[in-house]
Amino acid sequence: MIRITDHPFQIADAVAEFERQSAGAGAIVTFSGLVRPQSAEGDVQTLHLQAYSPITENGIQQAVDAAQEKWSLSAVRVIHRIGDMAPGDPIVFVATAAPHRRAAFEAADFLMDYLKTEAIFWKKEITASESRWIEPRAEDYRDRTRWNQ
Amino acid sequence: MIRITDHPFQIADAVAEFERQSAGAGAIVTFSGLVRPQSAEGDVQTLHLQAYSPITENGIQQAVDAAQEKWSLSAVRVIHRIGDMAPGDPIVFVATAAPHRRAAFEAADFLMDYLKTEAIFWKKEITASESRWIEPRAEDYRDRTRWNQ
Amino acid sequence: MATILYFGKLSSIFGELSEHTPIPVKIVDTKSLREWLDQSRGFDGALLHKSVRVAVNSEIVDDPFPVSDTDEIAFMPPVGGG
Amino acid sequence: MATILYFGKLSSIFGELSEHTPIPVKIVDTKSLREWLDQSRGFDGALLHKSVRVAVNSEIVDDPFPVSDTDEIAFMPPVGGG
Repeated sequence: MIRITDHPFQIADAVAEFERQSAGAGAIVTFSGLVRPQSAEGDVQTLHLQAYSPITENGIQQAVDAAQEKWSLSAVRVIHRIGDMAPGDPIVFVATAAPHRRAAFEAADFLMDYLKTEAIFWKKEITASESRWIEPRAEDYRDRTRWNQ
Repeated sequence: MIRITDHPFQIADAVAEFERQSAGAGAIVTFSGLVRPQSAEGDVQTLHLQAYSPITENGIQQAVDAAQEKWSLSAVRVIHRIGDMAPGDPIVFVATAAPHRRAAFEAADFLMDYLKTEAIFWKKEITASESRWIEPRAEDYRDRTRWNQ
Repeated sequence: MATILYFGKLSSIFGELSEHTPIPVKIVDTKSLREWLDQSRGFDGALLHKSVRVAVNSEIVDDPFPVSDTDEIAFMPPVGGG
Repeated sequence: MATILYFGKLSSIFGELSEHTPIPVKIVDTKSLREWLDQSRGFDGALLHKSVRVAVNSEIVDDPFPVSDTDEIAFMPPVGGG
């Protein structure tokens, strides 16, 4: 259900696999996050991610458990890259399947907020001029607090 | 950008095609709606959809235009089936690509609300015991009003 | 000859999605067309229901809207969610 | 020998993701370990920052937490969003 991998993956393959797992669902939502070609610092050459197993996986599993408690979901999938990535490469894939669309949308959105702010990943962005470790943006924290009520 | 078709389509193919169109985006959200095997009336054998071209396409295009005005989107795709479908068949596919994930999530959600309540489609559900034209649920109208502020 | 389209449950009642028919001279607008078709095609009031919208040549219009014998006229019951 | 892991910017400062090192006898908890590693590895205060969390054998703990020479100890700066 959760996979952290230093190998590239294809979004279409992940979708095809998830579709097979979620037979009978009325609604499937997928989110794919890709390495952006530009950052505030210029053209991105490489994005490097570190995770700490099994703490990273355990944290994501808790978020998946929370989502499954909050919404009626028939399947959930999280794939997250670590290691070196180039612009356009998928970093993260989240898929949710549910009988109805609202649950699928909200659960995918919730999981992405977790992955963007609390998940245990360290990110280094490498441009032509510098190499910089990224910290969460205020915007990401704000999105995350939406689920606290 | 908008396709209404009486031919079956594969979600994974639609995703792969959309990914190629949305090169450079940081976030891709897809929604897939599938024929549910059960309804309130029993096991679904066939779902039959009618559209009225070009009114159906024009209405969807207006919703896509509204989404592009409201959010910063780099690509949008809508595929909708008409004709006869079996349980598990994709009915609708909506994909949005954007620099940031909130825009991609909200625009996909908005378009699905339009497609579920206002889009010009007539749906007939055929079970072992009956054949019934479906009207929108109160829930769908409620979701739709979220965007009126 | 005008083309008349019946969608959704209207297509089930009529048994076809469309028909080509000459419009009688006395029928000059969508209101009188509805009444004539409802009676002559056995819709038994289904075509007169307020929720059934009408389009003339792919434009949704309000009753009464002028129609002529070369128009495409569509009768559209409420669209289906779910 | 203990295993020490340095994540994020700490791995850049140290130059490696990890090291295997005997822990001096006087180091009995995460607080004194931080101070000793910060000085001896040239972290120049980076390891002492409050935002750097510590994990012992894959469990996040609060300073001071007992450590021994067979533990895996990880130093984790704030995680990266975006």
